Amino acid sequence: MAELNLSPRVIPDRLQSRGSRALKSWESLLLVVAVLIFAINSFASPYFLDPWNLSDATFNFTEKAMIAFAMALVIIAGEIDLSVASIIALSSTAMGLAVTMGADTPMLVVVGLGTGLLCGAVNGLLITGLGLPSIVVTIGTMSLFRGLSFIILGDQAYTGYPASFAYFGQGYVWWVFSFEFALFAVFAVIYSVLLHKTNFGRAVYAIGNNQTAALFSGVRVGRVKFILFLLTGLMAGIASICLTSRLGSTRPSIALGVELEVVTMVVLGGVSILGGSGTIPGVVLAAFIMGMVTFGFGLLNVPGIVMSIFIGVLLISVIALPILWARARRRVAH
Amino acid sequence: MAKLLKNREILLVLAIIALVFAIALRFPGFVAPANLARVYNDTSILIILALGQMAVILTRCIDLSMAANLALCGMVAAMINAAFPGVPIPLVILAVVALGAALGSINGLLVWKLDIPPIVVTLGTLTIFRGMIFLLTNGAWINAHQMSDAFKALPRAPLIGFPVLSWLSIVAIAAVYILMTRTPVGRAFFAVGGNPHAAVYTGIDVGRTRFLAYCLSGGLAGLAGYLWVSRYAVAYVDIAAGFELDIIAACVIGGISIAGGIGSVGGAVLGSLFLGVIKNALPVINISPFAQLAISGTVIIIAVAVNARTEKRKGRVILKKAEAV
Amino acid sequence: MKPAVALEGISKSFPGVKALSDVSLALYPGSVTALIGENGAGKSTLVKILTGIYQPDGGTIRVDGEETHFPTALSAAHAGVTAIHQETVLFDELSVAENIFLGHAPRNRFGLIDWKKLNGNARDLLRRVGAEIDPTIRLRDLGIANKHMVAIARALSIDASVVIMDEPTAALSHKEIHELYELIDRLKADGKAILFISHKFDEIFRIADRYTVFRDGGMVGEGLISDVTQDQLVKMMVGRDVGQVFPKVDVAIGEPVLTVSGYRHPTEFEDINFELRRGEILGFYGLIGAGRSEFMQSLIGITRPSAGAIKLNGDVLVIRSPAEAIQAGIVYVPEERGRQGAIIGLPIFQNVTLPSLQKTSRAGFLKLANEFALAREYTQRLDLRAASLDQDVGTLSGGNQQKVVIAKWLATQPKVIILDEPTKGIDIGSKAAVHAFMSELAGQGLSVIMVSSEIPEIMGMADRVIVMREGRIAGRFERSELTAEKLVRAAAGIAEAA
Amino acid sequence: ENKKIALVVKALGIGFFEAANKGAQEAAKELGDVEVIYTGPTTTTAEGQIEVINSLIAQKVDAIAVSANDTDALVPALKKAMERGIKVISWDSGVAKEGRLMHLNPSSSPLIGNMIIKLAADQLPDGGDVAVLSATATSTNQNVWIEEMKKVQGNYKGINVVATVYGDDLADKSYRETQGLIQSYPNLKAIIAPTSVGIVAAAQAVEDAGKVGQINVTGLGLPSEMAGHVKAGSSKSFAIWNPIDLGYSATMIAYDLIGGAEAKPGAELKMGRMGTVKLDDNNEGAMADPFVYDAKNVEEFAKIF
Ligand SMILES: Nc1ncnc2c1ncn2[C@@H]1O[C@H](COP(=O)(O)OP(=O)(O)OP(=O)(O)O)[C@@H](O)[C@H]1O
Ligand SMILES: Nc1ncnc2c1ncn2[C@@H]1O[C@H](COP(=O)(O)OP(=O)(O)OP(=O)(O)O)[C@@H](O)[C@H]1O
Ligand SMILES: [Mg+2]
Ligand SMILES: [Mg+2]
Repeated sequence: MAELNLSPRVIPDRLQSRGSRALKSWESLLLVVAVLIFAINSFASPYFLDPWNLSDATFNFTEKAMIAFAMALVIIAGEIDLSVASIIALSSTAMGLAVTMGADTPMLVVVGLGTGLLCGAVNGLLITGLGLPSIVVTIGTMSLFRGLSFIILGDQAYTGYPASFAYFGQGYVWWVFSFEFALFAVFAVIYSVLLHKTNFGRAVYAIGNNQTAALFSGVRVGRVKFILFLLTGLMAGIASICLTSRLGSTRPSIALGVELEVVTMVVLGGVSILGGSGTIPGVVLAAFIMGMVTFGFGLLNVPGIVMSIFIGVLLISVIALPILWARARRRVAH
Repeated sequence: MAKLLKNREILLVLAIIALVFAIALRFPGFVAPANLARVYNDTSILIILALGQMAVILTRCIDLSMAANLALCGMVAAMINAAFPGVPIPLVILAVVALGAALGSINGLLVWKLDIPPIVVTLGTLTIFRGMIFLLTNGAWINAHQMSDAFKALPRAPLIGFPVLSWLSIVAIAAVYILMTRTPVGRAFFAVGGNPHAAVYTGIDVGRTRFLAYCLSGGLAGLAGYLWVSRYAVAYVDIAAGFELDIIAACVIGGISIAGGIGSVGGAVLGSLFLGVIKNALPVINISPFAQLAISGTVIIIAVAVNARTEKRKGRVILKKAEAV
Repeated sequence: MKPAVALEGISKSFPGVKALSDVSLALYPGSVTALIGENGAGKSTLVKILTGIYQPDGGTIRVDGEETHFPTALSAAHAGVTAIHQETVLFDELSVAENIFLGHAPRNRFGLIDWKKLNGNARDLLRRVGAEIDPTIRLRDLGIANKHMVAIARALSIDASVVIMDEPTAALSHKEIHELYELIDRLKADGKAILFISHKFDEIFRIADRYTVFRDGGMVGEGLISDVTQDQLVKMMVGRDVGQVFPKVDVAIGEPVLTVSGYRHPTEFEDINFELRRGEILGFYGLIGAGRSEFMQSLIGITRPSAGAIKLNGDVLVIRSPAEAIQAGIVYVPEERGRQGAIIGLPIFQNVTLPSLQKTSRAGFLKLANEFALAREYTQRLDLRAASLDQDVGTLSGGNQQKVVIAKWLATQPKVIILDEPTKGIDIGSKAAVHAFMSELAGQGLSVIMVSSEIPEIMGMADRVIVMREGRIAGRFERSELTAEKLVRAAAGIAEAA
Repeated sequence: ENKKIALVVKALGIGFFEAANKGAQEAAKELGDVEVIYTGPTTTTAEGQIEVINSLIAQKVDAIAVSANDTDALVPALKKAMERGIKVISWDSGVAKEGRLMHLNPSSSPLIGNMIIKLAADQLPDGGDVAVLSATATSTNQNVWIEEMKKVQGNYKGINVVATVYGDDLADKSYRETQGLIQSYPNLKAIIAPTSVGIVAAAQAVEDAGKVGQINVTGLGLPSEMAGHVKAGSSKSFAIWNPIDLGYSATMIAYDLIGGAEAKPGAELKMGRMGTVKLDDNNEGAMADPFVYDAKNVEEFAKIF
């Protein structure tokens, strides 16, 4: 060996320190945006800086953000799940049906999670088993799942959830910290560890960047993707439990249009819609930003559609600005 | 005929015919020529939109903002008409087609010049366009009595047996067909979606081609905006909300690959007709309104599964023996 | 003589790399200039600048003495520069004819594309390059060699005075290569200026008139081919002596490790039986499309065979996925580096450790320090050239990417390694390093299957050779009885001269 | 210090609610010390209304008067509002009893149910097939009205309700559903659409199908939106209560409650120029009878709402 490598070159591990890279990252940009919005909100409305109001405001994003964590993984792996809102509806319907059959709270949780997992499994099977594109499959199951709850419920509503069931969407763990918020925080940690610190997370990135090469490298691509769709199903089930508990009732139109908000949150969080890159802390920040924007505008009684314009502009500009900035710098450098 | 249609399209034609006859078993009136013409007319707007979406999807992009673009253009058409009833309708149409193309070009520019992924761009402009309608009108509706009779009459006016609406969609089909098969731009749509990397080496400007596809989809959305508003004689913020998914579904059913590069005008038209037949048939054959959503979901899933099957690579055959079989 | 194209003082940088610095190159009508250099020397970058795909940071391009700019690929074509690029850049879903004429299709008097004329012209061109292909079928239905012939036809569809060929023979087999040589001779006779890039020296000495050598983005030598020897060229390229390209060491061959019996697939291959022994390098030769890769991939569970059995060290193995194959100790280094090998977008170290994560991690949790250590060890042994291990593999040159890919599978410490065209597109220095490493591994008792379409490589490295043709084994040869002629005859199915 | 009363509607931009807002502003002017916050989601969803209600709670408004998108789903949010001392009433489309102090019906549901079928029957002395085009399958008030209508159906001899379809308050869907009805029931004589979006679309579809004179479209609609169709003849008559009065009354009741009035069965709450409303056992009260519009008066009201 030795005589062949006359000058074996030593390749350094890294050129940039982790700190300097973090500073230039998407997350730090989002952090700046979040702080700015927080400051503007505090100025704009006297009601903003009130612990209970802030606590109420977290309900704007906690359910969506929990789904967004799983969705982030799905999108990083190069897929998408547009059926999450419909899974919420179907889970909620299943729980309502269970109530009419006399289920108690623990049973309801099992039904809600089970339905979510089942829907996730259906998506997963169609996508990994038959090899169909996820965007189309989940557009289909989006209609199918919600359609099923329409068939089950029709023009009826399920109410009469047991009193103890109300805890998931209306209960508080400690002081102003709601059960939902605590759940959100726990999942933020779990998903950060899962994506950034485990072999599974590495496999997700590898699949998102080059699925075929990942397969050849011994990544069980089908299994990983199937698990990812199970996870979005599960998280939609959890969100469904929270939302149903918060509303105290079920109608088939529950959570209409939530899938686009979840995807927006994920993309705003810096996850590349093309797959292969993104982080959970980014998604957490994006959740806070979207929640604060919604709440801040709400306090000023600005119509919801104006908030969505703002989110739309934010989405595009947060992605466009760094590109324009880099371009301008290159021009100056020349 | 067989040359015009690919395998997958023949399959779709057969599926549509089977579907129509199945419906006719329960409701014979459905196959009456007048009724079929009515179903076609009802599907015309979807066809026009699907043609635009097809061009965009072919270039490996997607336009989620089409329905919002339609709504904005429709509202502007209605506002022009309400404020200046004297403006000739063709001029109004021209104006909204131009407006639609301009809105589409915003998508196109963001995709071209800033390289932002199409799904993100159009997700953003989807909310922005709808919001703009709200800002324009403060949420107010424009109702039938505020529109001039000429404005409302055009799409319904009969012309050689069919309403103008149907004819407009036929013209759009023919124009897009020629564009896609006989012009360099049309072929560039296929090339850019099939292999964007190779397109650069071929001297095709990938970004510019995508930009043109978005202008086309925008312009068609503008046209559809006028047609929608005049046909239903009402304009408000939420018209055609969620319709973007129908448009994409029509394309997918028509065998246009979401990964770009594969698809045809025939496919887009047939996919739209398939959806149109189902939508029109469900109410008349007394299927519970609650089952409609689940049925269209199932249809979409079956359609992709079938398409994937017919598209599945035959596989390269190496053994001489196997080749003969 | 006046050059048809002259480049002067061309520079080009990518973020973190200076790909070309102040290089000059002249191409003369009726003459073939060979451009040689290590992987990453900047050859393909120069081609892309000449064809308007990249814009140089500085320097001038002169066509027929006049300074020009090529802002797009189209403008270069208009100026009479055409190229067969290193990667086949074609469209699977379009017809063969359209692939050839996309962007400059013949039009009728309404300005619409004239399909009839287009198909006719395509048929003529294909005949000219010696490929019998129906121009109306879809490109995806062609074999890889025929696809490359289409790329060549496309390059010739533009009436150009300068023809560039970036490793044109890498994807071609014997027969097509000879057709290509003849074509180049004809082009030369027509007075075209030709730039020919290759890592194969026999080719260069066969067809080139002049040479230019690049090293690390700069020009280090040029002149007439008749004035140099291969060793001189290699020394210019690498900056040192390479030593032996085929450092085959004799290893005591041990007991059978892998036994394959009765392997078959309904359409791809059948009746594959062989044994692989400890310490052995078993060569698989064949023409492109003979089914070698297809078969190898079935060994690791990518495609499922319809019948057949594998034994590893005497135990029957059932492998359903690459993950199981890696676990069992059989690894496959794929031939399509870009699609199957490198994971562009992930850093070098993560590429290397992906199949070995079980080893570097603890209880499913990543251990970065272990990963860096493993990646460092294997990339240095293969003499990788990179700025850091944290760099995206996508920013490496093709050859260096190949080294990362090989390192990736070696790092799993397999019992059997299958290398599919392991040195395709890599330079002579790296080739020597890979071959030496292969020898060393065999010496340590690893068993190697080497799929290669290069006769010198097969002859230089293999202990035994199996030749495949049309999905079947067409010949078995011991090292002692190996000749190039026997290999070619078996692969092409020509009977031994009586 | 001004009292803040929030008028929460099903969705912004709907003519009916814009008119109600006019009435609310009129009440505010009359009362002097009241600021009306007119708000609501952009689409008719319960979740959207909950977000709006949460931000109103945060602003510590004095009263919320809501026209609900969902009877039950708003209850937890409104309960929270009441716990924080906000007076909550519902109007037009109600919420379940636990979620509000009282509910103001525009009219009584039996009266409306009777009115819509009577409008159809009046034009059909010999009876015939009629169909119902409703809003979404989940809208509370439409379902109650249709139920009430079916109870009194027997009083109208020969009137045969053949189908109920849902246009989801979307113009295109309602249009298509109407086309379906015309197709499936060749003997259809009338379409009852107790929704302002549906009735317009149905009238348009009847005109486009050339069935003016054969099929009469009736139900609940806004004069401004229906004037054209009355003129075209596709609708002979329709009914609606006056939304201006409704917004006015809701604001007045909320003010009365802020002032200390108690909402309990039998109580009478003040509604300014509209008089008083008497609460039943469910704490519900009815404002007034629906009002019928036809060719004689529709033009005049079209200018107002
Ligand atoms: N798009 C790019 N972005 C960043 N770096 C690049 C890019 N293209 C090429 N390079 C770098 O430029 C250098 C020259 O690469 P080039 O592809 O020209 O090499 P080459 O001589 O063709 O090598 P090979 O023989 O492997 O094909 C390499 O260091 C490579 O990493
Ligand atoms: N018709 C084709 N379409 C797509 N890819 C092809 C085609 N023909 C060959 N290839 C490519 O070439 C490879 C050839 O593999 P195969 O097993 O058939 O032959 P081989 O003997 O290994 O030849 P090679 O020298 O190309 O490796 C395939 O893996 C594939 O990537
Ligand atoms: Mg190269
Ligand atoms: Mg091979």
